[in-house]
Amino acid sequence: QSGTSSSTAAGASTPAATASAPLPSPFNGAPVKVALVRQSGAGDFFEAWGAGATAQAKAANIELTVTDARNDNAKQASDLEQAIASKPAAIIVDHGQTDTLQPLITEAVAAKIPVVTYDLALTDATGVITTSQSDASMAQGVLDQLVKDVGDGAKVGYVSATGFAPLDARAKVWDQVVAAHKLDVVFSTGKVTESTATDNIPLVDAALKQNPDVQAIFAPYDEITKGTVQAVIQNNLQSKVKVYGIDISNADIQVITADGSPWVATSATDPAAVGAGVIRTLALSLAGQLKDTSEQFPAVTITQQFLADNAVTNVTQLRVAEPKLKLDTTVVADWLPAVSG
Amino acid sequence: MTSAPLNPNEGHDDPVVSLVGVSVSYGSNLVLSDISLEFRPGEITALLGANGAGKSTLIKALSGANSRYSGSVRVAGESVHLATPVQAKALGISAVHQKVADGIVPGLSVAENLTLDDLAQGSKHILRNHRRQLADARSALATLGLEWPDRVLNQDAARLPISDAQLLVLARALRGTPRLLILDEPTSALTAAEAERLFGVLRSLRASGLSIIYVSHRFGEIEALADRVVVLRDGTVQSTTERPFGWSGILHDMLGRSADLEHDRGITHRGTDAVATLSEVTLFSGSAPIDLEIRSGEVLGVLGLIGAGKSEIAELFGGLNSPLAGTLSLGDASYSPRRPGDAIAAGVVLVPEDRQRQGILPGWSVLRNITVPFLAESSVAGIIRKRFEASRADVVINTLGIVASGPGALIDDLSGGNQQKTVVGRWLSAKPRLAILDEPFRGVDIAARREIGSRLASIAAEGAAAMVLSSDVDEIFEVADRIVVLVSGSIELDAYADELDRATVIEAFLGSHQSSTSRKDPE
Amino acid sequence: MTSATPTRVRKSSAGEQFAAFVVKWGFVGVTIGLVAFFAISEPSFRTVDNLFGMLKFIAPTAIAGLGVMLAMTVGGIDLSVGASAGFAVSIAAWTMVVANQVGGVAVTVVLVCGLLIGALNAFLIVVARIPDLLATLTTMFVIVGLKLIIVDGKSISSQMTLANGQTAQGKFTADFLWLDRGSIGPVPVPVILFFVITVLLWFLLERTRWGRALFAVGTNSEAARLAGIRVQWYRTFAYMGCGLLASVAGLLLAARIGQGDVTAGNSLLLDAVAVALVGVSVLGIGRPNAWGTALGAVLIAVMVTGFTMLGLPYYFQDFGKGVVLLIALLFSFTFSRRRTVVTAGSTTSN
Amino acid sequence: MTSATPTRVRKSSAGEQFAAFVVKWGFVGVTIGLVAFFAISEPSFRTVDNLFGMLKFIAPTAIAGLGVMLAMTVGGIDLSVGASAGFAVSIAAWTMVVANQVGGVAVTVVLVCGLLIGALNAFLIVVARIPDLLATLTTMFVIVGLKLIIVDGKSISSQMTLANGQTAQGKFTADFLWLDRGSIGPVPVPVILFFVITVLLWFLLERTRWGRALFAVGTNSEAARLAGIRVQWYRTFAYMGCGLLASVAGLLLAARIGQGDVTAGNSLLLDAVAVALVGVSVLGIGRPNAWGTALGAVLIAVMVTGFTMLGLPYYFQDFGKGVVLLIALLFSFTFSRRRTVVTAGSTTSN
Ligand SMILES: Nc1ncnc2c1ncn2[C@@H]1O[C@H](COP(=O)(O)OP(=O)(O)OP(=O)(O)O)[C@@H](O)[C@H]1O
Ligand SMILES: Nc1ncnc2c1ncn2[C@@H]1O[C@H](COP(=O)(O)OP(=O)(O)OP(=O)(O)O)[C@@H](O)[C@H]1O
Ligand SMILES: [Mg+2]
Ligand SMILES: [Mg+2]
Repeated sequence: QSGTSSSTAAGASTPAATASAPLPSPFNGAPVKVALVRQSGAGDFFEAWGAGATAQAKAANIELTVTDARNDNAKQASDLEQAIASKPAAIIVDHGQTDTLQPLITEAVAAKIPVVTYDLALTDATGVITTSQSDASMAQGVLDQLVKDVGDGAKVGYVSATGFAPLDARAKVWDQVVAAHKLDVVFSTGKVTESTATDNIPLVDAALKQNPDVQAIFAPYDEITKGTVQAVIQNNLQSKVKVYGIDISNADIQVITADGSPWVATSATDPAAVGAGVIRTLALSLAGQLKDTSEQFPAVTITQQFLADNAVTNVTQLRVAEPKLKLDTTVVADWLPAVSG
Repeated sequence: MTSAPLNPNEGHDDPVVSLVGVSVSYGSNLVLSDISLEFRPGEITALLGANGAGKSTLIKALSGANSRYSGSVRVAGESVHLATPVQAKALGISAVHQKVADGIVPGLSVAENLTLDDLAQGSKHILRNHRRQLADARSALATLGLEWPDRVLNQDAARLPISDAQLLVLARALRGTPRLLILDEPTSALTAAEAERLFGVLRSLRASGLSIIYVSHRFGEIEALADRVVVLRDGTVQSTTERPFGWSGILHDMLGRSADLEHDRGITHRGTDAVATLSEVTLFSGSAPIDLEIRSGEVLGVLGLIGAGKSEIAELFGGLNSPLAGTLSLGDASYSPRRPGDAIAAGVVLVPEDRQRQGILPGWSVLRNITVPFLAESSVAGIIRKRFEASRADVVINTLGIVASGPGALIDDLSGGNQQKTVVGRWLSAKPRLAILDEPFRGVDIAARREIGSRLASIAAEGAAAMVLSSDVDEIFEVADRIVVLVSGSIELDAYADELDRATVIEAFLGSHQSSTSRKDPE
Repeated sequence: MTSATPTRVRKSSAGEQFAAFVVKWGFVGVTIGLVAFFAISEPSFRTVDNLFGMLKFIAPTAIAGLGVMLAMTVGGIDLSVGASAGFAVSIAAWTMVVANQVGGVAVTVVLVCGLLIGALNAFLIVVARIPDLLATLTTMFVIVGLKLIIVDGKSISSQMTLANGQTAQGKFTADFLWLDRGSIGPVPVPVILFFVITVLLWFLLERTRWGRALFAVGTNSEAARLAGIRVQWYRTFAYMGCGLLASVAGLLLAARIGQGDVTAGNSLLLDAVAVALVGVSVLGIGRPNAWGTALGAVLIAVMVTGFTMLGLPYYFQDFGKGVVLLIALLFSFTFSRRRTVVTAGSTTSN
Repeated sequence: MTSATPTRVRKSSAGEQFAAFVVKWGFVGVTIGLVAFFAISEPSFRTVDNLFGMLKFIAPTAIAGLGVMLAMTVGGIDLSVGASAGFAVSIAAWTMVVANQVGGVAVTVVLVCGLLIGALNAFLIVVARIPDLLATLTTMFVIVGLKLIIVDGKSISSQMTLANGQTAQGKFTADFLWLDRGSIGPVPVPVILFFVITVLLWFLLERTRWGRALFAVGTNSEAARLAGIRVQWYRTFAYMGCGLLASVAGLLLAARIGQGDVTAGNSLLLDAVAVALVGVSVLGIGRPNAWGTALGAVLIAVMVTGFTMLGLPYYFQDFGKGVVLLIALLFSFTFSRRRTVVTAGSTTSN
């Protein structure tokens, strides 16, 4: 099996959208070679993202060569370098560090290779099409929900790590919200490791033992959120502590919908839909049909209540219950409908 | 020397073990070919042969330690394939191998090492029982007439000196009353007194009907002990001789040429200038200070029991230790080496007593083992000159007759004696001012011993000094011009060999000790 | 005399006795000191809940560490424990969620897989004569890759959409989750497992002849072989035991996360090796041992919890781990006159 | 003297010669086979660009692996290479971005830090007599923690806000970035460094007396000491050399990443150890060696690139790494009659 078959998994149970027009140039000939340079493909979010991208690429007659740096930024730089050297029709860069990738992207642009970035902050985006799921808006959405639930001045905890671009972006919003609503941050811990979910349990466990009166915890990365939830359950505080996360996956839905789960809200895009959206952005641009040079995929705040009301147990059902996730009206064309939607 | 009749006096005894057409090869090396031998109850068979003749190899096959032999082995008339040591032991074949280190498990206590076989046995007690183990250990030692206190039995076996480790392994081999006991150079790490006691034990075991195979390079022991002698040469049985032994014939069979057993040293040299001196040196805290002069032009033999302080003297000169009190000097200058490198630079070389631990570099070729201390000499601007290295190694290999497939052969593949020759040869090739050899004859055959002896004589003749440390009176008499007896860190006797008789030396060597310690004599 | 008494034994001086005492109890002292410090400065640290919480959280690491310790008794090491634990997590999830089996079946399947991984290691080391470090490193890569291939790189959770488009019907059953959430009296199940396994291994190694034989194989396999100990069997046993323990650790992780987290187990290796190595050096024992390993694990748990309660960021834990390890090692090796005798891990084929 | 006749020598059989050949060249064969396979099936694989790209990508791993190899020559191992490389990345960034220094200064500071880390390891091992595995594991934790404490857990990038509220004025200077982006002729700088270091180490180890002495220390340190070799100096040299090489690897990573990424170096350790261990077993040499290590690194690069081009997900790389490692090891150990003699890493104090 390869990545291709897993793409079927992500998009499977929804009927494949059918194109109502033939593929335009350059997609009507031999497959178009595109390099997808990823910072990481491991973990549920990135896995689904990759699957969505692969499925959409197939529909658009794009041959994707995916490199996965497994969170090793040096390797991502090498991958991008090698991608440029292989002279593809276009390059997609998925996440990464600004200072690492900016010079290489500039090089690619200079070599006249179209570049699309996803969730990558650039200092010089000339000639680059940028897409993002907007970490800031995601964090804002779920934090609004938090403030609504527990009110100003509540005792809150924060579980995250520094040194990772999306987490740092979410941290900025957190700091603003804390200041604006005078939240009382009683603890702040967390780390990202090779086994993030497991490794955060003891940290949150210790923090909860010390601060059992905390009302809400913001854990802005679903792997961390999962660990946080386990720690809350372990301390029997699920009726007193609410957990707010970011991202969604089958595994996350299972945790949110479990009996008495403290995870009450998450803010998310459908990673598969976003992955597909990025490919569509690229395809439209290559076909000369893209108007903007930047594209934002909006996030949706999903509450536990919503999932319960709609009896949602997996991402496929969630797409049905919350059609906004499908992004099937964002960057589409008659020859290029959204595959996962 | 001619093949003896297969039916000696006690001819009605069927052989305990017999070998028919046994061959062993290591890779492309045919080490034993077509060996046929019989071993009878109540008989001690001495296995003789030059270094590398194949003695240890034969023993490994016979004790199940090397199952890759061809030919057949019969035990009590039944044809068996000896695949594992357990199997051999179950059939009553028990062996003490040449490498003592192969018999000791560091980290386990002395008592546990004495009862190591029990760990392997399926049926017996699963749970450890400390008291039972001590009792078993004591009774194992009792067969050798040894009584070690519990404190010793409980300590880590790694801390036993090599001679005690050898005794431990022997005691273990005698547990479970074997039918055939194989001893591969068991006395090479023992002192004369310990060896004597071992012989007593062996004689009484023989009387009880045990068959014993005894490997040694010490002809005195064989003369004293063996009922017959089997000589191996180049992997074949050269001859089998019954008592009385015709030594010159045996030596001829062994070496392939004539040699004398009694070695006439001719004149005893008198040294001239003091090359090195110890003044007022205390070897152990509390022992009396000693003065000793090591002179050029003579070979000095230092005789002492284990623990007498011989190795201490060697270590002082070798730069491994500094004296507790007193001073060393070399020539006219005072000498205080801080590390072995200083000693080597000053022309002092030390052949250490434990070649496995202190001498050889396992996995390295003979050539590189020989040249390792002389890397600076054999290199220009740090780059090693291979040809220079090779010629140095060739000289050593040829002068000492090291049996190996070539200078590139791995040292591990050499027989024990040849490994020892390699280490001795390495150090003597340094053209030293002072050569100190700590127990240099462990496991080397008579020809090599002579060779080492004459090398020592010749470096002495060239104006250097040589000191041999040993606990074997015969060895000392064979090589030394001057003899010093060391007892408990002090000098008991210091005289030229031709002015001494053996009795005086042995008296000085053992006498005071026997009176100071209450040792139980075996039998 | 000949050696009627082998070594001259000197009376040890007061200084040496003190040094020996420090070596034996120094590490325990450090642990107790840290516990006391945290207990005084952090009220929530000194609760029974927290005690069990800490032990529960470290249990998988400790059990995997005990596995490594077992491999170390035969002179080896096992770098595949983290991978094996992660494999166990995915396989347990797959069995329950995708194959829709109950927890008991999952446990059985996982334990069998653990034994098989151990057997693979043993095969590579004993039969194929590949040195332990290399063999288990290879197994690590193979197992991690295999796991991801089996699960298509995805975490397995109930209701997930399968490759065939259907929804996975199974879920983590209550009996399986009991492994993490259950308790007997006030004591959580993982803590009980941790304790029972420690005691069993201690008993095996120190009180039975098999334990001694394992050590004999580890310190001088040639002597052991010549004494008739079935060296290869003991090696195989040790690696299979290690595989089994790693998969037990994996079961606990799976029950804790409640889903087939693909990243689980990845961070286990270094900590497991660290506690096993610390185990060798603490208590002045100088060879792999169960209580020392357990103590090493407890110290890590104490540090992680205490530092978090003090509000220090996670990286102070690493630093603290390093410093405390260092102090422990100085006690055990630098101030000690005793020699430890175990060689763990070599690139020499046996 | 005795007859110096060598023992009778049988001609080695054709089978044995074949086995020896396979042992010597098996691993090279696997590498060439893979290269050929990828070159045929993927046109973009067989470009010069791709060749240099692969070598460039693997250069830091290879250089760190050569460091581990150096530690292995004296019978040790170094588990702190990944941490040292990561430390180098952060320190280089700190020097240029926060302290606003030029690249040359950063390089100097980093190399000195690398030597110091090596000296710390050497101190723990040589003076404090802590076994290498434990000592370097401890150093690893300490260095990782220290790095994160120094940078407050944050990746350092230009224009970042400092603790005092100001904006960092420095940046990665062009001369520093040249380490990654520069090339001499068509050959990228990292590839040149990789090659030069390999050749230097090969020369040191195989042609000079110092190399011979390093091996002697690793094989039997007591015998080496008695042969007049200053064992402790060589040990110190090896660990400091390893620290230096790890920090060179870190410099390359820093230049590639272009910022003080805190996660850099994390994934280096296992690969570096793996290539050093593979190095021991390939080419039938049976001891640590430079070319074998380099070849091991190249094989990893080939696999990672080739598998990616074939469109296989990342986890096939792990599996492939495992399988290829396994094949290489089978060639070297199982089908070989030669004994490899290096013990890397022990918990025995020296
Ligand atoms: N493992 C091995 N591989 C290859 N050759 C070996 C091996 N072991 C021994 N040999 C060779 O076999 C021959 C016989 O060795 P063996 O150890 O049996 O001699 P020995 O008669 O016991 O000599 P010594 O008196 O020196 O102990 C020697 O030439 C030796 O080099
Ligand atoms: N620091 C020490 N503590 C306890 N015992 C010691 C110490 N140093 C030496 N010994 C013991 O003192 C004795 C002296 O040993 P050494 O090997 O130096 O004597 P030797 O005369 O060279 O004997 P041989 O070389 O025949 O073994 C040994 O039994 C040794 O175990
Ligand atoms: Mg022999
Ligand atoms: Mg001595």
